[in-house]
Amino acid sequence: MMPLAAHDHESGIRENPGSHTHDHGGTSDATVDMVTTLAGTVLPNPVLTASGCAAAGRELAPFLDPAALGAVVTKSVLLRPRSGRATPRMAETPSGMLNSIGLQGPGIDAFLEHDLPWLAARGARAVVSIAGGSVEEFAELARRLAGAPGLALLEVNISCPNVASRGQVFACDPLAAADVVRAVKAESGVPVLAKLSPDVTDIVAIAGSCVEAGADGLSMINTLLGMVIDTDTFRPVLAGVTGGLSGPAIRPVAVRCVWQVHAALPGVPILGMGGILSGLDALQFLLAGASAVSVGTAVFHDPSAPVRVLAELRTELARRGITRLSDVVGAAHREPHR
Amino acid sequence: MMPLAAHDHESGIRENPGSHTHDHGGTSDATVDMVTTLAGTVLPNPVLTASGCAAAGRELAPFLDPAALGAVVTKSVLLRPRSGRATPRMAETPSGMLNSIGLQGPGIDAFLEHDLPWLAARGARAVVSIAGGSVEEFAELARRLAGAPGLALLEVNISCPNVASRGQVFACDPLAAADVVRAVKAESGVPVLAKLSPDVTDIVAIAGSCVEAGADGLSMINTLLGMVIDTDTFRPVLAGVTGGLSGPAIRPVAVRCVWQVHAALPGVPILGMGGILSGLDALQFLLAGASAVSVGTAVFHDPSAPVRVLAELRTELARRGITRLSDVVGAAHREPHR
Amino acid sequence: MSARVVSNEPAGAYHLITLDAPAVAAGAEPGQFIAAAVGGPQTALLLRRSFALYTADPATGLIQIVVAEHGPGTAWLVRVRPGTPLDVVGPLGRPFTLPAEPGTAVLVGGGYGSAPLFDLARRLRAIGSTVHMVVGAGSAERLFGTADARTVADSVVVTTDDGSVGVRGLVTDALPGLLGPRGVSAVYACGPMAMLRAVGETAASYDVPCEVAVEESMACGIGVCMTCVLPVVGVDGRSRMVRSCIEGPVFDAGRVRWKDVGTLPVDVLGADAMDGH
Amino acid sequence: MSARVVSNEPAGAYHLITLDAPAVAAGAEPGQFIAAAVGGPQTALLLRRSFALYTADPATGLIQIVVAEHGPGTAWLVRVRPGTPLDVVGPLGRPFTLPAEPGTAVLVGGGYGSAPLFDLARRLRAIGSTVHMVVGAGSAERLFGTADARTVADSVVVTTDDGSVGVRGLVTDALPGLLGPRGVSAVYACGPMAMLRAVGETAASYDVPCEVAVEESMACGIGVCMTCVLPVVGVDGRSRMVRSCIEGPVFDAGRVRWKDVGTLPVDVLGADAMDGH
Ligand SMILES: Cc1cc2nc3c(=O)[nH]c(=O)nc-3n(C[C@H](O)[C@H](O)[C@H](O)COP(=O)(O)OP(=O)(O)OC[C@H]3O[C@@H](n4cnc5c(N)ncnc54)[C@H](O)[C@@H]3O)c2cc1C
Ligand SMILES: Cc1cc2nc3c(=O)[nH]c(=O)nc-3n(C[C@H](O)[C@H](O)[C@H](O)COP(=O)(O)OP(=O)(O)OC[C@H]3O[C@@H](n4cnc5c(N)ncnc54)[C@H](O)[C@@H]3O)c2cc1C
Ligand SMILES: Cc1cc2nc3c(=O)[nH]c(=O)nc-3n(C[C@H](O)[C@H](O)[C@H](O)COP(=O)(O)O)c2cc1C
Ligand SMILES: Cc1cc2nc3c(=O)[nH]c(=O)nc-3n(C[C@H](O)[C@H](O)[C@H](O)COP(=O)(O)O)c2cc1C
Ligand code: FES
Ligand code: FES
Repeated sequence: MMPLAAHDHESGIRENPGSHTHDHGGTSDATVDMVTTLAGTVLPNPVLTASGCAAAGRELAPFLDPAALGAVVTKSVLLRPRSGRATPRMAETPSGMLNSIGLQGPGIDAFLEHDLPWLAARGARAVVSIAGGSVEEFAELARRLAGAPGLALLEVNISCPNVASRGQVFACDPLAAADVVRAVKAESGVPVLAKLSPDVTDIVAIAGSCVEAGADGLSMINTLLGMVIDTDTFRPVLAGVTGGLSGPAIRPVAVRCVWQVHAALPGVPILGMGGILSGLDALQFLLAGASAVSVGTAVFHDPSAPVRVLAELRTELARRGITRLSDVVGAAHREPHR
Repeated sequence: MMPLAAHDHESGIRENPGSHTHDHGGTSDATVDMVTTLAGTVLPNPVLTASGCAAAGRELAPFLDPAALGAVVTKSVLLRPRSGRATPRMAETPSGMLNSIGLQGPGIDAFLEHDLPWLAARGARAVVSIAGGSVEEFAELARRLAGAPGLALLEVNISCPNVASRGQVFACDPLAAADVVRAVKAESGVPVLAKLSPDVTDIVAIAGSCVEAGADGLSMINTLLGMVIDTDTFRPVLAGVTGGLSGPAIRPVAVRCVWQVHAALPGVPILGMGGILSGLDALQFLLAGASAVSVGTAVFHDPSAPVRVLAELRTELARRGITRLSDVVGAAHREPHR
Repeated sequence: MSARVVSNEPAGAYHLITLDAPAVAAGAEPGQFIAAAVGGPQTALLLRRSFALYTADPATGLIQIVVAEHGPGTAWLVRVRPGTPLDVVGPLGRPFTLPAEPGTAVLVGGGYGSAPLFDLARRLRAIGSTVHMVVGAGSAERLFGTADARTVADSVVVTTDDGSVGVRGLVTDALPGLLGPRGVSAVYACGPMAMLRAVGETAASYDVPCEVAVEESMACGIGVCMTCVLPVVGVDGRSRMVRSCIEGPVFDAGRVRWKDVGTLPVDVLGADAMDGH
Repeated sequence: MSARVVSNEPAGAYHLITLDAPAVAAGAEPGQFIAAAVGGPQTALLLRRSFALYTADPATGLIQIVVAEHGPGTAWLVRVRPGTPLDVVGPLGRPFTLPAEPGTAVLVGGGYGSAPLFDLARRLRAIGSTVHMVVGAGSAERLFGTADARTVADSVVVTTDDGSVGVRGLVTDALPGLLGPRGVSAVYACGPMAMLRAVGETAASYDVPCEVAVEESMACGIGVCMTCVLPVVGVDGRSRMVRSCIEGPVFDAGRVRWKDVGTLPVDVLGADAMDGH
């Protein structure tokens, strides 16, 4: 590893045109081995989409080749078709946005019939995100998905409210989170990632609980709970009152979560996300301990963001003389060798 | 109350020049009664500084008259002088910043000798923020401050780590938070605000615990724990590794916290803060349930921000036909009258 | 996609912005829109802003949009100087449907909503249709394209709410006179949602098919985020929350459940699954 | 405070930006700085950027700064067009101390760090002092103000690390020749921290007082945030973490604990209170 002395930047919204003109004479892009292993699954590269920010991949096809990504993470699917909430469903916030979609989707039957086969036919690896209101729903979804062609991993979105437990979110309770993971693991033929919420007092405790219950890895972070009030109507902007905050605004929180969990559970694979806009943003997550990253809200700013982030990451690694992506995973926890 | 139909905006970094040109023919600025009551203390207006973002007021004197504000909230003071942490102590992030100052300050003796008298001499109301590593330190600080001229309220910064409890932050544990509040209340001659951290699973539980222990009101929010990694050195940017995220990036989280606590505990006075840059931002917090607001990081962008926010707030209220500030406090929780 | 601002000039209450954007100009059809990144390289404004294409010329590679200043994004855009690079994505969305046979069309535009109708009028006339236009707004300076209208349409009615120009009243006031006598084969409309609803209802009462281009708040503009939905009745009679960015912005007016926009009707597909969580 | 960009021109590796800012120009003294808001009205860059004043003319109301492109804020600034409003706060910080009596001063500037020294040279000469300047940089294009130097100083030495212009070597290599023979009464320096340290140590070895203008990362620039500290020995012999924005940026070089910058020395006031929390 050869960190450079020169100064680079995490991105605001877009890379600034002037900051990367200098060449540091590192290795050429092509020689960087971008292969990563996420929860035992080998991926050609570490850049994925984020659940809910790429639908089931098809809408992105005009802008990128889904097979060129590490994997496509699909919008969380539920057992039944869901309408989602009333509108307005979003509000822009400084360097971020709130969403309150309410998990609109076609349900698992339509997903298995139309969406997953489309991804498989394109040669894309699918990380299928599942969500439910009860442990049984999660288990049933895992059962339905078992053996489906194209399925690489399951991502368990435990950030939805637990119907049985006064609406408390699974991911906020170590026991409820573990129950879901255990039930999904019992049914799943592929590795399982538990997706964690940052809105907890101790994310390491939730992480540990999921791992103990059998999670093969962790995805983090989901959105932060936020709210905007309309200063003309004097009422909440979102029909759902509160919504999930995403985008660059939350990146420092996301990097911190990945760092904390990797420090406490260094052997546990992490899919990192939260505000990634550029290759250098992705690099921060890898250095903090993520084996791969999801690019979410950035897609709304730039539909080709995931492939751009991948290309930028490759270039930045090459500039730093890195030949294997896996060498940087967790590197921020190690004292630099001089 | 007469909410307008016209569209206004929460601010990015600065008000955009074109968005408020239309006149709505509301009442003129001068007729808005800006007086507010915070935890039983009457303040001439609802705009305060935020702890740690205004030192003890003196450095702001070239830019604003401290007596023109609702109050000056001073940097958290501890018993002994403190050096704070090594540098770097800050990192800019999208629409925000991280800080890891480590509560640098002169200690309570110097504060009582130099800082509080200066504020009192200027006719400014002081909300003195206190911090400690143990319940006894907090109690001792309250004792030392009791009866000091100029002191209007105490703000108890329970977001520092509890030395006795493996470094866990007081504000993350309802019992530890309550212990501090109870001890401070027993010594304090003025109303006590407990300052809460958003980094908890259930902020309403912490709020309730503090109120039960005697808090006269709540300040929220303190910063979110965040981190930035230097993509050249491959190490955390901050000497303190993690730091507190503040600024507009966190505003939606802050508004949500105020909203949740006001919904659960409508009688409890709230000092709201987190990313306020403009009068309309301040209005969001008032509508969510805050009786007053603190302007923090905005001061770094604009040293006169607190007085500007106050002027903008007055103008925006007048434009909306509001004659009494107190009418908007918590208004977002009520169905609009038509 | 990188475009460049060629000119940016006031046009009544709006700004007419011309962009050099060959890739957009190449494939654009009337009713489609572009999504522009706003605020410059260090912007805190994460989301793109959508604008209907007013013109798109594949020959010159130029496109034009008409921008009303509204919030911070449009405030930035109306001040952007010629020469500035502008990042745009497009053309996006479903365009207006051109008829297989020539006929008589009534095109109704409200405010800047008239912008996409002039290219539509040209295309309709090119296939031999007769085009009548109604261009309306609150007041004179909020009208857009009345001069254009006269060059592309067989007849033009201008309305303003305050009567400052043209006929005093709403665009819908002009419809009975057009739809009644003339054997109109289609109505096309673009403008504020309340106007679209009224136009759609009027067209329905005369049994004339009507297409409208709606305007819903959009986060992505490309169909991946599900923010831009409205309740629309499908061919199967089932209502669904439908994405206006990719399945619209042009809809059959008769299928949009206007009075339920902004709510979650209980009979919409999957509304029953919303209980509890 | 609102200023306006009058011109923005390349100057070697830097940009020379002239601002119309009468309120700043009125009271400025050499060694003081301004803090500029960057990124435009919708910026995600919350913090101001600090720049030493190169010139400040109360008569015209103009000030000048010399900007090196570094990160996103300076990347924006070096591209800002004449006519653009720029929000600046200043003058800020403690200026260089002018002597009560005329004497002989050596002014040492590294890179853009030479910028504040020319006005200082003028002031020193105005009170009758003799001024020798050393202007250095890594390479020719990173030198700033060598032509100015010749007009404001009695002698000038130019150094570059690569020898592309002037003497090959570091600015400190030129100091013995100046400090040895000439009875110098003060050294003033501005530039990278490593250079300041070396200049300070050299001056000390010749027993000449030395003032340096340091550059620490600043969040507020006005003394309220405590981010910009460095360990400095006080008159009482006690070391403290001192704010470089308001108690600096000019310090007595002998009081700065150079090797401890970026650390928390155990003997600094209040370091003992850092245990545990
Ligand atoms: C298909 C389509 C075509 C449009 N065509 C035009 C046009 O030709 N001319 C024109 O002036 N405007 C048009 N609009 C509206 C324009 O997109 C909004 O006025 C603009 O996005 C507002 O951005 P802002 O930053 O000024 O306001 P803000 O209210 O601050 O915007 C905040 C967020 O809400 C979204 N938003 C706010 N209002 C609207 C809206 N009415 N529609 C969609 N998104 C909104 C913005 O995109 C942004 O993400 C169109 C909208 C759509 C969906
Ligand atoms: C008193 C003083 C005088 C200065 N004079 C000049 C000058 O005359 N010419 C010039 O080109 N530069 C000068 N600098 C340095 C200049 O402030 C930084 O290069 C600039 O802030 C970097 O901003 P950025 O957005 O390009 O980089 P980033 O690294 O993205 O900036 C991120 C944050 O860190 C801060 N920061 C980063 N580097 C520095 C630094 N070296 N010093 C202070 N803050 C920093 C920024 O202010 C910002 O808040 C001076 C700094 C100080 C403190
Ligand atoms: C519009 C939208 C919809 C989302 N839907 C889901 C979802 O269905 N399931 C899920 O696990 N996360 C969902 N997320 C969260 C993202 O996957 C991601 O965790 C979060 O947005 C942080 O990453 P980002 O800042 O890159 O977007 C959604 C985010 C957005 C913005
Ligand atoms: C540099 C800095 C120092 C701070 N120091 C303190 C402190 O000493 N005590 C405290 O209670 N909060 C402190 N805070 C938190 C602020 O008071 C405030 O709660 C938080 O920054 C959110 O508000 P803002 O976004 O307006 O800054 C500090 C914040 C910053 C940015
Ligand atoms: S705007 Fe994202 S789906 Fe339509
Ligand atoms: S920069 Fe804030 S105290 Fe110096």
